[in-house]
Amino acid sequence: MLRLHNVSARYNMLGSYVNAVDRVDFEVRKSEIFGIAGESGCGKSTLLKVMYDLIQYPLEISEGSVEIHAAGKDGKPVVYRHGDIHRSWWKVISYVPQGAMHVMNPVARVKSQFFDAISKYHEKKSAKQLEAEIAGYLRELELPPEVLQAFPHQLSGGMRQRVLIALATFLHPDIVLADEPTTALDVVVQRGILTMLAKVQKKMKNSMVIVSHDMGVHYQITHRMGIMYAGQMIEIGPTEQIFESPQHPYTKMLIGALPKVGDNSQKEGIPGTPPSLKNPPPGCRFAARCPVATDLCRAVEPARVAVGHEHMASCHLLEPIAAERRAHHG
Amino acid sequence: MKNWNVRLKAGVAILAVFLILGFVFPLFHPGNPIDWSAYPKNLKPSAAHWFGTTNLGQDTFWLLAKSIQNSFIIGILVAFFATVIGALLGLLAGFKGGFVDRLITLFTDSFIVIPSLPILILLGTLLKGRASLLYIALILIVFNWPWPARQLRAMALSLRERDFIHTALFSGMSTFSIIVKEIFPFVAGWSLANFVNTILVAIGSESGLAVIGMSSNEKATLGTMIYWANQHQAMLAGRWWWIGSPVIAIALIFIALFLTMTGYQQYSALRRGK
Amino acid sequence: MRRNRGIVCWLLAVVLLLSACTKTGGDAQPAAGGAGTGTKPAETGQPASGSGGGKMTDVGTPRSQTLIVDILSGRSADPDRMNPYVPGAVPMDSGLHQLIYSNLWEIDTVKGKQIPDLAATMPEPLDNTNTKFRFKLQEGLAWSDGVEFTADDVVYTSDMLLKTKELGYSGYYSSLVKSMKAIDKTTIEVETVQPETRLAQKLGVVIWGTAFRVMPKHIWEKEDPTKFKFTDPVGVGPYKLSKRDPQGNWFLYEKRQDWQKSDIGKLVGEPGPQYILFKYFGPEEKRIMAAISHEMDILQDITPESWDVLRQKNTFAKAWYENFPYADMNDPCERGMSLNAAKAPYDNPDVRWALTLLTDIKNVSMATFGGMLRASPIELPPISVLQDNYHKPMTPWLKDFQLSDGYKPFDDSYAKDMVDMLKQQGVKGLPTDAKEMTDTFGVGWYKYDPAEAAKLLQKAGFKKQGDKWLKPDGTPWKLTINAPANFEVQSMRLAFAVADSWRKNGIDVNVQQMDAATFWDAESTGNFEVGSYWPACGLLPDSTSNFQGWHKKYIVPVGQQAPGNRNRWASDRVSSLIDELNGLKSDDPKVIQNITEINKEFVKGMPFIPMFGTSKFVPVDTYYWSGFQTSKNEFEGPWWWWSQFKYYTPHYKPTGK
Amino acid sequence: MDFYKFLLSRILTFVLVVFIGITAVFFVPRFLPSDPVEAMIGQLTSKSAFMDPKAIETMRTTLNESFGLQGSLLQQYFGFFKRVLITHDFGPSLANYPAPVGELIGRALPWTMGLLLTSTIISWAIGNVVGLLAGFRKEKAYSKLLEAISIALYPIPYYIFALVLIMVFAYIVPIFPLSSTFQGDGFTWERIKSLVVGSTLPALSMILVGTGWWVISMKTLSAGIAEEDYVHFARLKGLKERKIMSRYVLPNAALPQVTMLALQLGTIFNGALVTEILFGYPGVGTLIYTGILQADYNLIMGTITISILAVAGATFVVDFLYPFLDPRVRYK
Repeated sequence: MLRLHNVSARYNMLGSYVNAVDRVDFEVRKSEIFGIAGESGCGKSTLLKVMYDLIQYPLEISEGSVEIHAAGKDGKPVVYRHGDIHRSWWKVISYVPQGAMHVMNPVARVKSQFFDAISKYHEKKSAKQLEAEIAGYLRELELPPEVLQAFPHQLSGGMRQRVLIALATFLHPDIVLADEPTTALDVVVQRGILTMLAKVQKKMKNSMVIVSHDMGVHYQITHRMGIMYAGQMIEIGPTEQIFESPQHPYTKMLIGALPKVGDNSQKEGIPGTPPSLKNPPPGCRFAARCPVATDLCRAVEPARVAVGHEHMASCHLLEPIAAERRAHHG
Repeated sequence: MKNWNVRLKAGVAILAVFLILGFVFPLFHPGNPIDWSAYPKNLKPSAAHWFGTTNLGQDTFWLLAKSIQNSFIIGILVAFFATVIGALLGLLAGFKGGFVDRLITLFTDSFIVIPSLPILILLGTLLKGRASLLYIALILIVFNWPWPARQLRAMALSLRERDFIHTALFSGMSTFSIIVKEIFPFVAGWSLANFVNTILVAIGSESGLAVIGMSSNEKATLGTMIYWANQHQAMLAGRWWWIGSPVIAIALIFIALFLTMTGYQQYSALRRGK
Repeated sequence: MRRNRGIVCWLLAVVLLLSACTKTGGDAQPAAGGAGTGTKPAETGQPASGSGGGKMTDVGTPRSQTLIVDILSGRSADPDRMNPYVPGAVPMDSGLHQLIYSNLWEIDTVKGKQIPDLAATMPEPLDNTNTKFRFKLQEGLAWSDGVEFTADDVVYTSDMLLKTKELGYSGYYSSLVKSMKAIDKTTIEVETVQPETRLAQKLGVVIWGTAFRVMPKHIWEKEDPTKFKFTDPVGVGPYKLSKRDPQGNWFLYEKRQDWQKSDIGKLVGEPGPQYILFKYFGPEEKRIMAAISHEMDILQDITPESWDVLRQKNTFAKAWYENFPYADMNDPCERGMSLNAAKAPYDNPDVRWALTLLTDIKNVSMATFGGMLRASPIELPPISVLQDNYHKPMTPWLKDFQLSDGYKPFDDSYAKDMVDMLKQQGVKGLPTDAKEMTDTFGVGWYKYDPAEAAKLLQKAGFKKQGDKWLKPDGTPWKLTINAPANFEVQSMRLAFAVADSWRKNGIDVNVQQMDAATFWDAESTGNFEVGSYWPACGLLPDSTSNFQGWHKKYIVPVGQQAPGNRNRWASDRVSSLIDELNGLKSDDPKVIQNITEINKEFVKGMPFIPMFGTSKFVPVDTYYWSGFQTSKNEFEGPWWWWSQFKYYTPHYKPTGK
Repeated sequence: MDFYKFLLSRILTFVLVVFIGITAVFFVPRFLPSDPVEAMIGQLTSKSAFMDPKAIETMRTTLNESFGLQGSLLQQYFGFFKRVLITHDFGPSLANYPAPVGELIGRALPWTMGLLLTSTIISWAIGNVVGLLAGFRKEKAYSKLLEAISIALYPIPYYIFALVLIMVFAYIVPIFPLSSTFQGDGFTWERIKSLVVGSTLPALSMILVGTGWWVISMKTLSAGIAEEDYVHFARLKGLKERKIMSRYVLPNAALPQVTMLALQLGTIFNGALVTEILFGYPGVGTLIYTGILQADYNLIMGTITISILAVAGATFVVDFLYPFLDPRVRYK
């Protein structure tokens, strides 16, 4: 479906580079919800831009490739590579942006903003017909059709987010990318949005990528997930496995920080901040904050190793375990 | 410096040239450049008189240097105070709302509706004593602050609706520091444009007053230089060095300010990584 | 409907253009509207193609028959208002008093005497009280609407002025004339309030025009003179108003068909131009451009710099003199610095003299008008008539004149020095012999002597600190010169030039440019220290009326409107000389003697530092018209903004271009 | 209900603004060092060298009476309001006595409005387009060229610029007449033609010089808007840049410009003066100018009051229109 081959992306900052995405390699499969987690500033959003092929100065892809495999009009498979993925926007791949408040034109009605994105795919239909369809679809997503006539500021945050999801899914794209779909919403609304996303995905059987810093979101809705740290994907695997047996110390700390039922202890964030992506340290990038880091960690970058079924992580401490497992299986 | 774009470089370079011309060069001129009959009149530009001499026997180059100095002083004084006063009042009104807003808006609007030129001429006539440049600057400030005030009030009104302002408000920040820290960065671009424009408006208004004989025509400013050149038909007589130098100076100063402003906006946009 | 109209308009325009093109090939009639035929200017549009061939003006008259004259005072705010008696400005010099209104007595500036116009004779006293006079009117004149001009019109005007207090001029007129009555159609008797020796000067023209303008009784008697606009002015002059710009930029006059019945037709002859267009082109730059492209025939009052440009770009342009100084210098008011004798330290004659000696007159002349100025050391303008009567005869006295410390300030080498200075600058065509030099640059002026000035100032209690002067009270000597803002260029520039000269000698001088209202108000109420005013006027050898105001009885405290003597300079001797003059007849030889004595008093006291006669650059374009007066053809002075303009018109002939 | 409250408060503001403005303008000229009557007497007496003091006194009284200048300042002040509010009359012009000020303004105003309103709106429109291009499509060569032209023209002093235009188009290459003569009356072809021929140069000069500020202002605004999320998202929607510019950037950036345009109407009265002087164009500018020069109180008050009313009216209208243009702003 969506495949990233060892992709690096960087920002060209007046001559120096910020390597926001570093050799990331994974795929998003058909009919799954893939989650991308990590603290802010770890490159999640950049990764999303790379997936969506939103490569604009000063962002550039320095190595690797992005591919989307989809079915064409006649049913034959079509491959879109980065650089031309934008030709498949909205039909094959669509995007739910972060910050629903600011992504809508404040002086235009919701309807016209809806039309802007999709009308070119429905040239044959009359505006009235199309509007009726949209209204019907919105009703499905529990949105009153009146929102079409409203201006963005007249809608609540949750409604705006639903409108954006509706917009992204209206054309039944194969892949939907959602950037922090629940941030800045209160818990009840969050749950509603997540339920809606899951419902839509179930119905359309398409793939979905959800980027969120909130591990709880991933736990609730994603099938597989990857953990980003300082531009790298340091662990990837089925969501259930990751939550049950996190391998990377960073992942462990992220999950450890989640509140659990019956646990009343004070949760602390992870101490320290991620390293600068301008001049990342040698060795493991997490070493400076890692409670179990060794000198090796600080000197040599760890390789990605399999730590379970479809479960991989990058950590020097895991290498022996992995080798053992390989031997065991082998 | 290394990462400056072409606009910023060009703008700063031209500005620097003018600042040196206006503030450093006059230090090396022994006499008073506005004295009449100091040199033979109507000489074309030469090695001895770089920009020639005027019909009044002044050296155009030294006169220009002094004029640039005075015009700069007026322009920057007016632009600075008008923009700062206007920005603070406008943002305060737009952000605070209620009675404060009403009062400030009333005040601003009353100033805006009065046509400034007739009043400038009137006030010029009122000046019985000495029409000092400082006084002219003061009048121009009075007539130039309401513009940014009104504009920024409108901008503050829509900014107020934004989330982060709400956040700042609930986090207990004082109005003043919200205005300075949270709102001002958003209106800084416009304020800078207004600042640059007000410099030009000030220099332009002064020369407008000069043309009708209401400035202090014995002080060297770019406006009074144009006034005297016009008085002596420099344009029709083809004395381009006389009429041309203040006009080109005004144009270049403005273009330099404009380039600096837009160049800086580009530069800082890049720095923010957008 | 509207659409059709548009199409018709288009078609009409095309047809007109076509017909214009074909006609020019045939027998063009350049003189379509010849003298006397009174062809109306093309009534409807398309002026460029109206009457076959020849260039047309933009008001639709043939250019070859239209004399185009600059309007000195600019655009009229209300071009419909022609009533000369309501207070405020009527566009008088946009042709109205030059071509339409006539006065009882006009002036011949070359001979320096008054001549009868509507009146046929000068006023004859009926007894020796000098309060009753009689004069005759011209016979056979008619108003431009055909009604006969009679003594009734004059008497009506007089009665109206005496009766209607709201009219601005009424106050002055009532203080002068008690009554006027018509003896018969052409005879009038006047009774004055005071004994008058110069009635014709007060009711007729001496300079520019006069406030007493005779109005047609048959029109005015039906109107309220305080409200009447007199939109279609009627006069005895040789032209009538034919068209005007509703915006007030131009006024087109057409020669009367019955011009024989106008004052000029009777007294001089047939005016040359069929049309005279008074037009305001805008600021000086535009007026010059218009003159260069032959769109204007007579220019008024431009700067020497503009004349330089015009001279070089239009070989048909002519000024008063062929060569330097080009300008006419016979304007009846001279320019200089007025000092307020009611304000310290200018109440001290030594201070006034010190300022005189601190004036570098040659540089001032150069800076003001490029040296094209005639200096005057006395209180009368240096025009030819007065130079012969006063300046030249007084030169020996001036040479011997001593200040209180025995210093002789006069310097008669001014003219020669100016010639040398101008020669160095490459000016050609300068006068060579002494008499010519004096005639051009004046009899001389006072020395530029800062050392002597310092002596006088120290005597007056001033101190020098560094290179700055301190007043007797120890404060720095700051001085403000009032100057006209953007009118009267010469006075304005003179103020700056004098300021420059004084400033170089340690006085902190500021020139305050003022608009007309403030400028005049400051002078008459005495709110000035030094002003670039022009209180020294004169045209006739008998300039008694010009000196009247200097009588000490007119002095009022600072802050009050002064009826005269704005410099507030009290001289017993001058006052008694004026009293004496008022009892003398104009042609009494003692008149000149007395005025000479007055001038001596002025030199001693220096309440007004006289500097230069006024140089008027009033060039003409000889491309379309010939016969203009110049120094070589001096039938009159070049006073196109005076009421005597109508006297020039018979001399002007089209060149045929 | 909110709307009526809004309306009421706006009307109140309008009245207050006009009142404060007029009061200021009423008192300022009366502190002038000159007095129209004295100035007029001064000018008359300076021409005839001297005048009998009694005659001057008579003249002063009659002039004061006809000009309505008797009584204390306060009496004159209330008299002014009484006259304007009750008889809708500004009194006679002092400099053009007895022509009523209302008539003079009435004659001049259509000219000023016609020329300046048109050219202000045209330069506003052009300036916004160029500024939008310069701010949003700054990489395009034509944007740079247009921006460069308008920025280079803007700072040239208007007097000089207009004079150069005249020299080039009426003198060196005489396409237009040196002085505009407006022919004919009413709605005729002749009149329209002379209006077009006579107004082109003045309008051109005002448009070319006037565009610059709108360019600068719009450029800054649109460059800021271009950074907004909704513009980025519009790009993600796959919209063409031109459409983003016209549908997303322009409406948002133009909002402040509309307010500015209303306020700019006041400067129309300023700009008029030089245009009128240089092009011989009729209008209010010269009227105000001569009014001030001759201390013609009634004329000054009349013209400035009209100007104040016009600008206050325009802002009033914009305040009402604003909620229609910007849905975020409500009547409150």
